[in-house]
Order: sequence, then C-alpha cells, then structure tokens
Amino acid sequence: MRKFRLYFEEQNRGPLTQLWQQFQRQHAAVFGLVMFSFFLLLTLLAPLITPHNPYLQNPDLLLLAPSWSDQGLVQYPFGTDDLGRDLMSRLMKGATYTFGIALVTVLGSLLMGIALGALAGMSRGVQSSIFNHVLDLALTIPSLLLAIIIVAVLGPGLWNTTWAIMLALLPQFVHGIRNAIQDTLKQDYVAAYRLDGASNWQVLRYAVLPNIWEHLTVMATMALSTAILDIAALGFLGLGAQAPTSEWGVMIADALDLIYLAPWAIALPGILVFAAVLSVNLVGDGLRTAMKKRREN
Amino acid sequence: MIKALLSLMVPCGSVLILSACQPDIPETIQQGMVYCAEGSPESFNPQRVTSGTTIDAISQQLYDRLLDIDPATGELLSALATDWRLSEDGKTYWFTLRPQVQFHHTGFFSPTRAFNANDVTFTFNRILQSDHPYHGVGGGNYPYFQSVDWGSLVQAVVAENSNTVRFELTRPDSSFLSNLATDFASILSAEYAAALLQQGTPELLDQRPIGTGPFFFKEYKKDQFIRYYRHPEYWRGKTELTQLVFDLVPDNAKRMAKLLTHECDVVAYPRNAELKLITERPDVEVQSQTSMNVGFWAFNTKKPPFDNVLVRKALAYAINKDAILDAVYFGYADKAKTLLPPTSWAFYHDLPEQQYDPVKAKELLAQAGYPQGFRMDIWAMPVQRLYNPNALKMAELMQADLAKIGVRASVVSFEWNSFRRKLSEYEHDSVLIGWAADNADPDNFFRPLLSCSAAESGSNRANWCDPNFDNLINQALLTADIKQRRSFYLTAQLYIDEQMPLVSIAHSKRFQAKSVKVTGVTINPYGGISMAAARKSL
Amino acid sequence: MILLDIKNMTIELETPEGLIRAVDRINLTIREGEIRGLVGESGSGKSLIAKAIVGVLNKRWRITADRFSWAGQDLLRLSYEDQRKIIGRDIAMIYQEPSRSMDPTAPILEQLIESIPDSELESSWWGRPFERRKKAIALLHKVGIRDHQAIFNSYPYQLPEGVCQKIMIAMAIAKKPKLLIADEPTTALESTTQAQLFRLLASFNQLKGMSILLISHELETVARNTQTLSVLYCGQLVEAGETAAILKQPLHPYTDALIKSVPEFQPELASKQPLYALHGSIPTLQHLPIGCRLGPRCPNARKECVKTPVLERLQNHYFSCHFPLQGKKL
Amino acid sequence: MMLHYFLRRCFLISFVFVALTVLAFSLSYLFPGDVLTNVSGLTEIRPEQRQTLIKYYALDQSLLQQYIAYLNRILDGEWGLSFSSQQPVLSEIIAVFPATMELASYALLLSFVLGIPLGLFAAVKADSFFGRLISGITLIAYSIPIFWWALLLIMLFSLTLGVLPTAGRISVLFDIPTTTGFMLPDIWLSDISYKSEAIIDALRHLLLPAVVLATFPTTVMIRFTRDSMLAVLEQSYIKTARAKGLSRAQVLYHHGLRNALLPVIRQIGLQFSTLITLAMITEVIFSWPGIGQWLLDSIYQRNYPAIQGGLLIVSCLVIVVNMLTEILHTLFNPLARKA
Repeated sequence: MRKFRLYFEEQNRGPLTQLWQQFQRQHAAVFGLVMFSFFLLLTLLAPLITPHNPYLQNPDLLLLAPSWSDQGLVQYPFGTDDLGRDLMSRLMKGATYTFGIALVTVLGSLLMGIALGALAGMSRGVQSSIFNHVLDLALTIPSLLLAIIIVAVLGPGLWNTTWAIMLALLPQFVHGIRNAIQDTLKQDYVAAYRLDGASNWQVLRYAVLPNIWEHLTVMATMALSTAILDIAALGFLGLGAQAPTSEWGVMIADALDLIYLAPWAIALPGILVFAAVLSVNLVGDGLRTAMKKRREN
Repeated sequence: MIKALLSLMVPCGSVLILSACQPDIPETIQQGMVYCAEGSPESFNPQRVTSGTTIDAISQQLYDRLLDIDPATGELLSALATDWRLSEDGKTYWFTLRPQVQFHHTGFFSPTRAFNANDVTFTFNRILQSDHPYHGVGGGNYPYFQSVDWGSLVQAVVAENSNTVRFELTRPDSSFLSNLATDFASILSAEYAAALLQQGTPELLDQRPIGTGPFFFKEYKKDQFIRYYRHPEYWRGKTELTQLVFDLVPDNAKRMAKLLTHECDVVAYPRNAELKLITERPDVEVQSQTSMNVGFWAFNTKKPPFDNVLVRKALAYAINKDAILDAVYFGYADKAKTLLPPTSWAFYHDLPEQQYDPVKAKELLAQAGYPQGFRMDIWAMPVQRLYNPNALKMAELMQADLAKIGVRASVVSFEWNSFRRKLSEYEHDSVLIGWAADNADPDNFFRPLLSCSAAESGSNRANWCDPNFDNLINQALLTADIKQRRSFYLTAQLYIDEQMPLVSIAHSKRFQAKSVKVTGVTINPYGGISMAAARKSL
Repeated sequence: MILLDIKNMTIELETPEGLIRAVDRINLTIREGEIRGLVGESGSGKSLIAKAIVGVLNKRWRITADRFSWAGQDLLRLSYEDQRKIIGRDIAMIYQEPSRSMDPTAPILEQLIESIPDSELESSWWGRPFERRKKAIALLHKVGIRDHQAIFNSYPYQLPEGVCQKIMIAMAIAKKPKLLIADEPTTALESTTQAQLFRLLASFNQLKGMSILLISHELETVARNTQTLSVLYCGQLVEAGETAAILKQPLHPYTDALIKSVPEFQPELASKQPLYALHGSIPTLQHLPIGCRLGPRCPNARKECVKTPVLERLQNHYFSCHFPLQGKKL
Repeated sequence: MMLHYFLRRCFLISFVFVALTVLAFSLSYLFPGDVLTNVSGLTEIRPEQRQTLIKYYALDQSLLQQYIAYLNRILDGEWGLSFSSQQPVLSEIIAVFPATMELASYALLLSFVLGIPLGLFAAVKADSFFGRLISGITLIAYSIPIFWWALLLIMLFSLTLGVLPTAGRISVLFDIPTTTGFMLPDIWLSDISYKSEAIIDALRHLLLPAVVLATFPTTVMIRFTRDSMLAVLEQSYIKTARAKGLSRAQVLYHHGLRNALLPVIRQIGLQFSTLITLAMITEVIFSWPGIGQWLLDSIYQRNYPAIQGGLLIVSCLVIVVNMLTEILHTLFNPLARKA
C-alpha cells in the first residue's frame, strides 16, 4: 500500500521510526506486544479490578468448577481453589507478583549492569580484567543455587529471591553492556568526541549510551523472560513467595495435590506464565529482527 | 545429515516398544512389593523414636515383641512370650519365651544362637540402666519410655533361665502389659550388640538393624528407599513376599501418581480429596479403618502470651472447626471434643462442645490484655499423617480465622526430621500435630502428650507441666478396676478443657490405597502396619 | 569468437520502498583472449555486473537480460542449476579483499585442493590425493609463490594480502577457465605487488589465451593493461571500444572528464594549474535522475537529454549520448 | 603461543576458584546459627568438646588463618557433616553427584543430536514453511516454564497413557550395585541375571526427565546455530566458494558448518549454568536422586554445611565445563588463537 507520493520530497525517517516500521511488519511481534501490554496493564490495575478479594476464604464454595463446566458459577469464572478463594482474582493478583516483580528485578539488574558494565567497559588494563573475572565467577553460579544460598541466609520470601534473581541476571547484563560499550568505543565518532575534550563521563553520556540503548532493550527482554521463569520456578519450589501470596508458581505447587480433582487449577497459572514469557520473547525477537533488517537496508 | 538422524531414532524407538512386554523377570522382582511411605525413618531402632512414619517402616517388618495386640478386640496375644504370670501384689511379672526363634542372617552379621532371655534383658536394661554400655549410644534418649516414666516404674529385668524372664516393678501398673505390646518394645539381639561393641561401632545397632521379624534389612538409601529381603527362618513361617521395598515419597501428589502408574503397590495416607476418584478406578481400592488418633493445635504454654489461660481459650473460640473438617479432612473425620477419640472406653460423652464464636474470642482477648491482638506463628508439619492430612492447608485456614480477631499468624514449616528436632527444643509458638494410639489404653493418650515427664523428654507439644493433672493420670494407673479408672480420666478431660493447653480438632479415619493385585495387607488400628501376610498375584 | 555476449541487462534491488534499478540496460561482449576493462566510479554497479555474471547475488536482486550467451550457448533458456554448472566451469573470479574471501578456519591446502576439479585428474582414485597435492604445488609455483610448504598449513589471517590474492588466482586458474573476472584485484595491495599481479595476469592471457575482465576505478591502470574498455556511470554504459581509440578521442563527456581528471594523461599540464574535476556528485540509488543519468552534471546537457540516450555505434566505438563531443554522425 | 594461552587460562581459573572458596568460607559466617555448628556440622556439641573443636577449626585465629585452614580442609576432603544425617558431606555428594551428571549429559547429547541439524535446516531453508515452523516451535519451547512442561508430560504419558513411570532412576525393585554411579554402565557391569529388563526399565525411567531437561538446551542450540549459520552465509568466502562452482551442499558442509558450529561450542559453556538450574528443578519433579534434589532437601532442612558443599561442587563443575569449552573452542578455531 505505497502512499501516493506526488512530490518527490526527502523521506529520511529517524532510526526509531524505521525500527517501528520493521517491527510493525512482523505480525507475531505485534501480537506479542499486545499481550505484553495486557500483562503490564493487569500488573498495574490488578488490585483495583479483581472481582473478589483474593485472600477471602469462602468455606462453603470449596473446589468450585470453572464457569464453563456445568456445576460452575458465573460470578467465579475460573472456579475456586480448595480453600474457597476465587481463582480468577488470585490469578490477576498473581500478575503483580510474577510479572511485576520480574519487571522490577530486570530494571534493578539493568541499572546495576549499566553501572558495572560502564565501569568495566571504560576502564582499561588491570581494572577491566578484574571486573571480567569477578563476573565470570558470578556467571558460574546457577541462579537456583544462588537463590538457595540467599534463602538460607535471609530466609524464604518473595523479596529475598528477587535479590537472588537480580544477582543471577547481572553477569549477562554486564557482559552484554561491556561488549556493546567496547564496540561503540571503537567507532570514530567517539574518537571525535574525545578530540573535542569530552571527559569519560560525557563520552559515556552522549556518545555511548544513546547508541546502545536499543541493544539494552533487547537484552532486557531476554532477561525478563528468564526472570519470569525463575520467579515462577522459585515460587513452585517454595523458596520464593510463601503460602498465602497468590504468585503463579506457588499456585501451581498448591494445586499439585489436586492434580486429578482440579486439573484446571494447575493448567491456568501455567498458561498465564507461558503466555507472559511468550509475549516477552515475541517482542524480544521482533525487536532483534527489526534491528537486523534496519541495518541491512 | 537428516538420514543420519533418522537412523539414530529407529533403534531408540524399538527399545521403548520392546519394554512393554516383560520377559522372564526373576522371582525376587515378581514377588517383590513396593510400599510408598510418606517420610524417611529417623532411626532403625523403634525404642529411640515416637514418629508413626518410622514405626510403620521398621517395627512390624524387622522386629517382634513379647506380646501383640489383637487388631479387632484390642486384647493381648502371645508373641515371643508364649505365656505370662502376674504376682498377687501385681508388682512382678514372669514371661516364658518361645523356643527356636532365629535372628536374621545378613551380609554384615550372622547369629550363632537362637532368641533367648538375655536378648530381652539386654533390650530393656539398655533403657533402664544409665551405666549400660549401650544406654548413651546415639544420644541416649528413649522418648516413649521416658514419657511413660518407665525408669521409675521398672526396678529390674532378670533372666531366671534361658527361656523365662522376670520383671520387678516398684508399683502395680495396669498399663504395663499394653506398653510391652507397643511397637516401641521390640526385642533386639544381644549377640549382635556384643559383636558391634567389640568392633567399636556400637551406633550401627540403630542404623543396620538385626531382629527376629519377617524381613531382614538389606539396604537403605537416605530419602530414597529401604530394601528388605524375606527372612527364610521366620518363626511364624516364611512370608509370601520375597522382597519388600519402602519407597520414600514425601509428596502426596507423587505418591498418588505412583499408585496409578503401578510403581507403588500400597500407598500410605492417600490424600482425602482423591479418595472418591480412587474408588472409581478398577485397578485400585481403598481400605479404611476407624483408628484411635487425634489431631490437635498445641500452644507452647511456657511462651507468653500463651501462658495466659484466657488467651488460649480465646484462640480456641476463634477457630472454625467445621470449615477445617470440610477443607482439610473432606468430611472423612469427626469433630473432636476432647483428647480421647469416641471409640475409647474412657470418652467423656457429655463434655460441653467448643463453640466457634469470634465475638467471645475478641472479648476474652481484651480481658487478657491484648485488645488489638498480637503476632504469632503456627508450625505446620510438612508430612501427611492420618490425624492431619494437610497441616499447611489447615494453617492457612486458621490464619484467616485468626486475622478476623486481630491475631496476625504466620505459617512456618521445615523438613520433617528437623521439624521434629526443633519442636522438641520448644522453639515454636503453636504447632499443628497429633497423636496415634499404640494400644487401647487411654493412658497412651494422656501420658506421652501432657505429662511432666513427657515435657522433659520433649514429646509434650504444649510444654505443659501441671502437678494435679499428673497425679490424676498416675492414680488412674494404680487401680486395675475399669470403672474407677474411667472416673479419673473423666476429671482429667474436664481439667484439660478448663486449662486448654491444646485444642483437639478431629479424629480421622485411617486410609490406605492399594492395587487390587495385592492382598493380605490390613491396617492395624494400633501402631505400625505389618506386611507379614501380604501376597501379590500377577 | 565471442565468449560472453550480454544485451540489455538490468539489475534491480527489492527494497521496502519499491524496486531500484541499479544497473540499467548495459551491453557487454568479450572475445576469446581479449582483456576488457570495466571502469566506473565506486557505486556505478561494476562489481554488481561481475557478481551477476557469476551468479552470487542473493535473492533480493532481480536480473533481467535480453541476451545472455556464453560461448554461443544462450544461458537464459537453461535452468538455474545448469547455468551455474556452465559458468562455474568456465568463469573464475577474484575479489577485492582476498583474505576475507577465503574460509578463515580452513587451511590453505584444503581450500586449494577443493578448487581443483576432478576432471583435471588422470590417476586412479587412490593416487588422487597425492596427485592433487602435486597439482596444488604446481599452481602455487605458477603464481610465483616459491615456499609452498609454509603456506599450505597456515591460515588466511596469517598471510599478507598479496600472497592471499596470489592464492586466489591459483584457485581461479586451477580449473583452466576461459574467462577470469578480476574485481578490483589490486585495491588492497601495495604498488610493488600490483605490478607483479598485472604481469601475472598478462602472462596467463598470452600463454593460455584466457580472456580477462578487469574491473577497476583507476583509469590509468586499466588503460595500460587492457585492449578494450567499457565506461560505466550510475549503472549506465556510457562508452565502450578500443582503449587507445577512447583515450585518444573520447566521445562521451563523462569519459572526457574522466580522462582529464587523470594527471598522467595531460602532458601539457602546467605546474600549479588547478586539476580539472566534474562539478556535483554521484546521485544515490534512491534519487536517480530520469533519462541520461549524467544529465545534471554534464557540461553540454540539453533538453533532449531527458530521454535516455540509445547506444550508438561508430565503427567499433560505442557511445550513448545525444550530443557526442565529435558532433553528430560523422 | 598455545602455552601462553594455557597459562593465562589457568590463572583465570585459579582466581575464580579462590574467589569461590572465599564465598563458600564466608557463608558459614553468613548463615544464621552458631558458626562452630555451621563449620563442623555437628548438631549437638557438648560444652567440653567446644574448646577442642574451636582449636581444630582454628576459629580463634585471624580470618586469614581460618581461611587457609578451611582451604586445606576442603582439599583433603573434609567438608563437615550434614546436619540431617551426620554423615560427611563429601561422601553424600559423591553418592548423589553422578545421577545429575548422567541426566545433564543425556540432555546435552539430545540437544546436540536434535538441536544442531534442526538449527542448520532452519538456517538453510529459512523462509520455507519448515524453516518458519521450526523457529516458531523453538520460540514456544523456549518460553514454556520447565516445571509446568514436566507436569504436562507426566499427566499425559504417565497418568493417562500409563506408558512411562513418573519418578526415580529405575524401579526400586531392581537391586543394582552402584559401581560408577551412572545407571546404565552400572547395570552393564553388575552381574545380575535380568540385565536386559533392567536396562529397558532404566531407559523408560530416563526418557521423560531427559526430554524435559533437553527442551531448553535444544531450543538454545537451534536458535544459536540458526543465527550463526545465517551470519556465516552472509560472509564473502561463502560467495567465493559458490563462485568456485562447488555444489550448494558442498559449500554448506565444508565451509558453512565448521564456521557456524565453532561459536556454538562456546555457547554451551555459557548455557551450562542455566542447564544445572533446570536439572535441579527436573530432579525435584521426577524425584531423580541427584545433587539438585539433595540441595533442595538441604535448604528445606536448613542444612548449611550441605549447601556449602553443594555450592562448591556445582560451581567447580560449571567452571570446569566453561574451561573445557573455552579450550575446545581455541583448539578448533584458528581465529581465536589469533586474539
């Protein structure tokens, strides 16, 4: 549907609009973006729009079937769990825990990563090699093991495990940012900045960061998908969120005992975690291919 | 490349299909049976434990006792002791022992002589004499015997000749015989103990057991399985099963899954929620048995604010027992009024029922000086037992009930063995646990749970030591006349209701799910299950 | 006889904004044993033509031609695979950066042996690897590399550009091609190896009668080493013919400007005199002028130049311009 | 040149190892509870024993001496006693460790056998229907949470179809003496009569956990091979090879494959620590008696010496694997040697 162009005017669109055009062209990525924004909205608005109080136990409505099966009630669309709490509002509230906390973890990890990555990237010689080796160490410890150690020291709890995941994601970020910074430092326009007398900080602020923030977002999306999976896994193992909180991983672990009576109690949180991670991955992939396509032409 | 891939897939596929048919598997496997237990045993010597999980796994399989209990009537039957005589003043007992009873022949020890009197004296002197070489081995605590204050009861155990033993007591005790019939009083091998002492590894007596029971110990992989082989010269006759494996599966859903995929033949404590589902399946059946047990919520009476009776009564009023019965027991249990189950002959029928009344609870709290409530933790045991199928779920329910009266409760749980260790050191505020009877005697409920000697040995969950409660249950033991003992127990139950050291919640039926191919496995209402008569058809 | 005959070949690039015509209806003919030059500023599409001939362009390029015949055989009718087979057998190509056009992780010996086709070997199959090795050594000696042993088991990144280019030539002549396309072979080399390279190409041309298509943007190296010449501007063929005739008497204003801008061709250039340069710059592919693409920059551009000029012929001197320098139709 | 490279590598590894032991050492202070119990692992320490123990574990000296004492205790295999079983931690680890290695190696093998061909196929036929199908499935498999994926497989294959068992390495009725710790070789070496049935049963027990664990590495392998192959296809030396007249398959096989697969080896090293995390989760779900389940039990029991031991052994494994993939990468890739 090429626009009819009467006058032959110059059309140099900024890199961002080009990126958006490439991104728009991939339908899967757009679908991912829609799902991602749905989850984002759910995370922010969950406390307001949940039909029932997620922690209100209703003793005479135990293990109600979801509304689409015959004995289900319509005001409990997804039925209730074995303590009589409405499953749908627990799932919505769960979005704030699993999705929301994952976002917070990735942002924290990103900021720390930028700080450390910049230090590692800008410094040369011994200092940068020290940074790399310390990160290689952090990279060797699997995230679950890190979580176990932190839980052992601080005790289980949602916020303790976010520390564990943040530390687990950090090495990926710092490695990625350090490589990105060192690549941009090789560019000529950085040398030009230096010649104009820019200090390290100005080079970082004006030359390097604006050029790598797209790469950062792609890394952030990849990290977000691992963060969601890790939070759900830690919740499932009982190291992360504790019993009454309605984090998705914990809900699957609770519903495990009713695997025959209420299979939907396991299926629903699982589908939501899967959808959240899929949306993040679709957006991440879409961004990556858009950047590649933009670089090609 | 793709061709190479395909050529790799074909052999793997065929191997899988081949697995469907079972060619000639040797006898030890075909006649082997798998019992899925809900937790790992703490030790292989019943004297040293009270937890039902361990008793189920070891006592009836490896050992025999002097006397046994008839599951139907609760009467005492002769086992290793063919018959027994009581002196007139009721203070000395004579037991004549069964001849030609062989101990186990295993890889690590083979006995030279049959069972005789010094095995009995060794088993009980180990508990009584603190200077006995084996007394201190492995920590030196014998919770059940200490809780029933056996040390001050039994003066001496003497072997008059090779097959008669004499017990001298300090005072007449009507529950002595039933205590000898409990699983804790299993007979060990003196010869094996002497051999281990010589080797200098006495603690192996409790880790690699030797007994006279139907199976002998082959192998134990911690938290995985215990493997028993058949004891060929068992005195009641060789069992049908050649191999018995206790598969340790703490997770209830996994245990149920293993039953449905026939990886387990018998499963302990199936989840109450799934009982309906199992009865519909043709290949699996459920056995149920009303058994003497009680699930309760005990407060640590030494820790403020639980040392105040008003607070304990308020918490009792705040709990909605009917909701718990529906959500946790799924209606397979009856509401408990007092510690004793209704089936016990000393049950107090017209004791007033504990009502669910949050308003009164708030008043009591205000009276006790806590108008805006306080913070406490509820310890929920992670393992599923017959008296409490899902303590974590029950704790969550109570958490919501307590929140209504302003009490902020948090749920705490650890792995089963460290959970019990921390409980016996009274680190808890309150705990959801329970007790299953080992014999028909009501004293088996009061003494191990609420007596002062139980408080020292760590098995009194309420940490409650009340002198006049103690002398009530002691007097009950002195007379043998049933009517008089019942009157003491009635006043004892009334006293517990006033002091409320613990809130009894429910008496649950005991369930066991097994595959239809397995026969001869019955639930023993008192103490551990026995696999001696089990048979597995193909 | 004519080896390669291409009529009206256009190459277009699919871009999101639509089709861009990079090369616009060019003709190219190469006879046996002839050395033809292809000159044009960078971005005029000369390497595109070479890659189009050899068929290594990726899917986003669309090539259409009226006639594309090789040694009398019209390739358009054949399937893509058969075209590939014929061209692969008879045409060889060498590139600008030799070190980057060799597999970085494969030793030189392996890449050399790989380029020796089986048809060249006579001995039976078990003697073949030994014979291949002997042939490879012979090839290296032919291109002037004495110490073949060190070269064999080293990797491309360890060798200087000059040696890499020689190895590329060795690989090219391994299959005794009829035509060798040299796409700016000397840009990455220093001047000494440049002269060596041209001498090598000239010797192959005389000894084996192998015709060469030399693509370059330096007019004077092409002028010295080629017999015939074609000049390209923004994808349009502006002039073609005998190199000497063109240099002596350029008909197209762009060729004239090219020749004037090379100091060696201006013997009467006084010192400190400003060098001649065509004003303006080459338009980008997206904004090509209609008609004659030199239009806006041409010194004697007129109204008619809006129509794309047709290729006209003066004996064997072709030019496409409405107003050639020598005036209309002698 | 290679020797210099090895020296630098060894220095890096030793530095990381030292940093790791410092972390493990500091843990016994960070963990709640009395330091002496955390270091020694004895749950009941009688008062008169306390003094001799403090002297033995050098807790009274400066931190540095304590660290050095800790280090040579670690090196000669004395890792303290596990709280729950009062057995030496090292012996328990040695008992459970091979099971995890077995599961992880089968998963890696599966990811190689499946991942690389599919990745190449997806790269070569990128825009064909199959190419897009493979990338779609990889994206989905990459985003499925592993524990939920395991539950689904169990529900399908074990409960409804009843074809595969749900847990364990082999049916408990089979009494297999452990010689190497790996199940299949153990069966082969053992002198039991029913060897073939035991192997079949072990394979049936191995299938589901291996497939579940292999999902993540396979998707990573496919994505990475596809991306690196696409990058290689853009390279100019592929164009020259095509121009040389080699057939399409020859070009791909000789030049494309090798250049594409080299970075994949390095990628395995980086992904190995995530593989261990997933292995731990798989073990918990399939109650596979490996180090993952052992570690998770030890966190439930607050078994601090065991956690320390687990941290050391797992991190050393990951370091060794990283080092191996690094060395393999430099051996095969001349370009890396140039750097």
